[in-house]
Amino acid sequence: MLESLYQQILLDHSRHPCHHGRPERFDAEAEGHNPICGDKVRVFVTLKDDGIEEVRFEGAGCAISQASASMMTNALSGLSIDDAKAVRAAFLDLVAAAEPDKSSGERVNEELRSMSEVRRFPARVKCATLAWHALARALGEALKGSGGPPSGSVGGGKTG
Amino acid sequence: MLESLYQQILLDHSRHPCHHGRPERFDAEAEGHNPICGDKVRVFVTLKDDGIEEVRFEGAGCAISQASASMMTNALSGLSIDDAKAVRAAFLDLVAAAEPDKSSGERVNEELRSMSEVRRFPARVKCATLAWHALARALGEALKGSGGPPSGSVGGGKTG
Amino acid sequence: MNPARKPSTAPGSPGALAFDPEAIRAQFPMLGATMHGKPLVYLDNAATTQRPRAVIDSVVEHWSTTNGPVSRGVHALGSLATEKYESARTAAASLLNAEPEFIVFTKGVTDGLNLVARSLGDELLGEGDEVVVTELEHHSNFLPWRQACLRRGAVLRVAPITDSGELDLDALRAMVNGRTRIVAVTHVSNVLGTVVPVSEIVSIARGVGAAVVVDGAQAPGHLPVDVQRLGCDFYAISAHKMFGPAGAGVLYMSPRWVDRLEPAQYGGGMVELASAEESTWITGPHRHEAGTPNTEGAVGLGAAVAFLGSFDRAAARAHERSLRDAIVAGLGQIPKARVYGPAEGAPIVSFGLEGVHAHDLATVLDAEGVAVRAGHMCAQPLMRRLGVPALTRASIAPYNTHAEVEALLDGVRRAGQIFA
Amino acid sequence: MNPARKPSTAPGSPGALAFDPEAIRAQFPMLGATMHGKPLVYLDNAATTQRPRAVIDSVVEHWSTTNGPVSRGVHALGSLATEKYESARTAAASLLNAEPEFIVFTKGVTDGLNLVARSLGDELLGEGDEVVVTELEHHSNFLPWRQACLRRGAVLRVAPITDSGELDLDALRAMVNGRTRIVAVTHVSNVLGTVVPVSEIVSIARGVGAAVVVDGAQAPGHLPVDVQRLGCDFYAISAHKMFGPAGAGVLYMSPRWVDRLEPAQYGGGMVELASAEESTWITGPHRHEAGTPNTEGAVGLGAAVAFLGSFDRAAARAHERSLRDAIVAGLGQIPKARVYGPAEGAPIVSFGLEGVHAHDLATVLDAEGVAVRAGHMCAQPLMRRLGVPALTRASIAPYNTHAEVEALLDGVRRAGQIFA
Ligand SMILES: Cc1ncc(COP(=O)(O)O)c(C=O)c1O
Ligand SMILES: Cc1ncc(COP(=O)(O)O)c(C=O)c1O
Repeated sequence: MLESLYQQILLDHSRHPCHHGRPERFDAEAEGHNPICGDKVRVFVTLKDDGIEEVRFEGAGCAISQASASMMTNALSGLSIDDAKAVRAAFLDLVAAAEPDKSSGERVNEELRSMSEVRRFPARVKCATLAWHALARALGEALKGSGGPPSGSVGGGKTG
Repeated sequence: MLESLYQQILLDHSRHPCHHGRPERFDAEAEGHNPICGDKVRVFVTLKDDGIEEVRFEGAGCAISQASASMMTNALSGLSIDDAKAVRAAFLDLVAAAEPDKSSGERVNEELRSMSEVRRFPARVKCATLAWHALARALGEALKGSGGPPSGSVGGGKTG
Repeated sequence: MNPARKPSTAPGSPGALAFDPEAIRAQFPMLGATMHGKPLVYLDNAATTQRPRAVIDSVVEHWSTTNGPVSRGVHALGSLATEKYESARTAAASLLNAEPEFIVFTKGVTDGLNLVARSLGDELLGEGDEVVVTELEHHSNFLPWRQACLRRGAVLRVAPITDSGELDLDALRAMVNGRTRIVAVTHVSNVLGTVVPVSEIVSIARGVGAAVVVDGAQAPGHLPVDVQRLGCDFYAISAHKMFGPAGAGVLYMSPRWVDRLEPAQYGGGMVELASAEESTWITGPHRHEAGTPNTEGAVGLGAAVAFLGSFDRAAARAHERSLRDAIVAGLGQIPKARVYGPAEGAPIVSFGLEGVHAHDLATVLDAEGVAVRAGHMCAQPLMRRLGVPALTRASIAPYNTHAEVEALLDGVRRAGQIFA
Repeated sequence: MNPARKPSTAPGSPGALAFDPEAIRAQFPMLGATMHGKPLVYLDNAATTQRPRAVIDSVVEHWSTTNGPVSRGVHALGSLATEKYESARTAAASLLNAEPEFIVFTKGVTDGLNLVARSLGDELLGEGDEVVVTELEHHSNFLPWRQACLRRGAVLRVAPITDSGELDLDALRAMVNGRTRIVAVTHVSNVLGTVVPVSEIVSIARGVGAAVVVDGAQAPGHLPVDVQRLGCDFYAISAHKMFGPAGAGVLYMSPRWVDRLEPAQYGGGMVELASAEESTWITGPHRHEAGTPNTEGAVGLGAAVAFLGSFDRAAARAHERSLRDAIVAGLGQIPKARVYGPAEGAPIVSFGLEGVHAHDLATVLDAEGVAVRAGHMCAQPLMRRLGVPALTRASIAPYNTHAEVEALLDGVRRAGQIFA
């Protein structure tokens, strides 16, 4: 079980993340923060006419959050907004739904599929989805309010 | 059981209390208040050279608190301070101690002895002892600090 | 008239015929007890209800199979505990017809109302502002507001009741004005059983932009509660008044407040960032749940909600009402007995017996195994309004029976004889 | 070195030889569980301990035989419940070597500390006054003071720790001055196991007339606690950290404070007189216990105190210490593992593994059935001081065994291999 969670591909991504680092220019950004573990990730999106040109990220955290962010940038860069949304939905279903749709595994690439084992560790699901929730917030901003931020314990604190 | 709690003598005292009403002059006084039931009793002590001249009370409340106060005034008026203390201790032991001393029943008069059944109703013990605690506070005052007020939930609130 | 002969259903409630109080009763271990050698007749349900086996078992099962740290652990056991905790939140939400993200776990109604009086009071109240409460309030929905007003220089106004024990809605309407920031009312009086028209109060308060806080302590055990339909800003309940454990309750916070109200307590589990220089709180209900949560209490609360859903509640209501009617009718036959409160209401009956102090009356009943409440019932302002130092109260749950009502009435008659 | 071969007793503690962790273990239903198909190795005791059968049974028995309204009922059942509640207070008092009248029931440490920060903070703090806390504090003993300072215009000062994780007592001494009104410290660090010299801090604080508030969350499960000897003004504990239920705790208030501190909450049970014009509160601990008390929680807490008294605690301490030493020694053999905190302390070991995030390490352990904590452990200021975002923590109870320590160390080695 452990081997299927911490597969080589996940370890590789966490050690050598793709699309890592703040780009010089970007159209949208958003931060995800998991107050429980302190993981932080900032997602940057560069748009092109027909969709996403590139997704990049920076941040620090556990292997799962870093690998998931890295795989996300690979999977979504170059996609249309609709396709990116579909991949995101399938991925979230795969790692977080109580009963994931059978087709979700087929609607994401092999890299992302390799993360499905995280569902057996409910407390780690937030790590796997951190960058994806940040992306939704960034895209919501880029698309002027389509979607909107998910509520809950990630982000949005009030200074006391 | 009920008959031995609400004996005729108790009912008589509660209806026609002895030594009832504020005296014109007195040497000490104190109030007892049970915030749970709202019972209130004010005890007045007139002293004489060798002890207590008279104990009087005023107040309103349940049959048990009124009868106990009335019986107390009967039992203690005219006693020396030391004798009054001894009767008080015996009465409290009789109605409130987990394992009352065998001699306590003998050290109080028949009227007071008739209240011993109240020990079967722990929530009512406070009613039976209300006037007696007030007396201790009044005497503590009269004797400049001998004894002192019992702490706990009776009296002594802070205005909020 | 013999109330025991009354059918245990109200006319016109067909499902009610199926209701069997004995079947409910059998689920409560405590109800088999004897007191002073007599079978316990428990009529102090407004103080605290008994806990059914399903509630007890749910907590024992949690302690034996899922006990671990909630919301903080990475490990499997932590996830199991968190799941238990959060599904109790979902259960509580369904009871009040709210979404779980608006349900804050508390210690109970007093804790919930103090939280609101502290945080909302500090946010909304300034010099000369006004808070309206009613003469029906329990101390827990009276004193927190009185003290908040004292702290903030605001004015506490107390809406009166009518002589029959109903809230005087016209008087309340006249009392609400441009300075009114908060209206805090009980849903059901714990003394008189009066059901307060919360929706009407909400529309009156909305007219001046005031927030409405509802003390729901006595409601969910007896009535269906729908916070969205009521339209209030806050609604507080205690599990122990609806067959769950003490030490557990929930506070509904409307979407307008949950994410922005300043927490009343600070500590583990509600923090985003913590430093001396800057600290921020998370959003969502956990914002208001500092410290290790009372998971066992929440589990028991969730089981109590399930228990409430396990029988025909309309039928139970009809049964409770028939018991209430029997008590009122029976007391009506007893010389010198007097019932306080409105003709219609929740199954809570407060009464007096002329010439007998409330505590003596309760003690006579106690000696017969009948447990009732006597005293000011944490409603001193109401006692003053009624002109009595104390009352005796019989409060009903679905497990009570007409035979128990008879035991109560016998005891009252007995007290009348003793003190004749 | 094989830590499993170490005897479970420390030299020089003769009674200790009799200590049998398996006999303790057998009393905990939860400890027979499996997680991810492996036997549960529960090393997250600083988050919450497990509950022994005696605690579970005490609550079930209460629900079945003595459940009723506390302190308010006239009836026999109310008296039984009150007796249970008050004898739990007596038990808690004996645990801390205090008198029952100075023991206030709370929801737990967070609730207790917030109560003090609110009531004492409002009473003692003015513009420019100072509160001293330490870098070791849990958020629950940090944020309530930070927020109290913000409210009152006071200054929060944070006493540093040494590089070895001890409180820097000289630095604290230098920080305490004529403006210091309150010193709030943890007794035992939940991250490093550091035992803070409370008595010394009390004498420093007494020198300037400051009150001392102690966060005892991690203490009574491991150490004897004597509040009179410590001399502090307030001491807060949680039942769930010492084998009792969550949602229950006590706050010791010294004689100087209990009767005069303004309550933090208002409601039923703490009132002497209540009216809009004038309201007064009773004295004694009930003054600070507004609302229906968590009687079942108190009963469980009382049973937990009895459980703590049911075995040789010195021997248990020696056993816990030998487990701690085994963990520290074992981690010392693992490349890239690093233990944080002082050489001596409570059996709480936080550690890191270079190149492996604390959460990944905890997940590898979880997959092996080993439950540990990972994260900032509600001590963000301390994490900043240690220069780490998160740590992994193994925390010990008397029911843990050397075989479990081996499982932990195996898991850490495994993580090292996976992330090599
Ligand atoms: C040192 C310390 N202080 C305070 C707390 C808070 O205790 P509780 O969550 O029981 O309120 C904890 C545990 O969470 C702790 O370990
Ligand atoms: C109407 C009402 N409000 C508030 C309360 C306080 O509830 P709790 O004691 O559960 O906090 C009660 C019961 O005691 C009540 O009946």
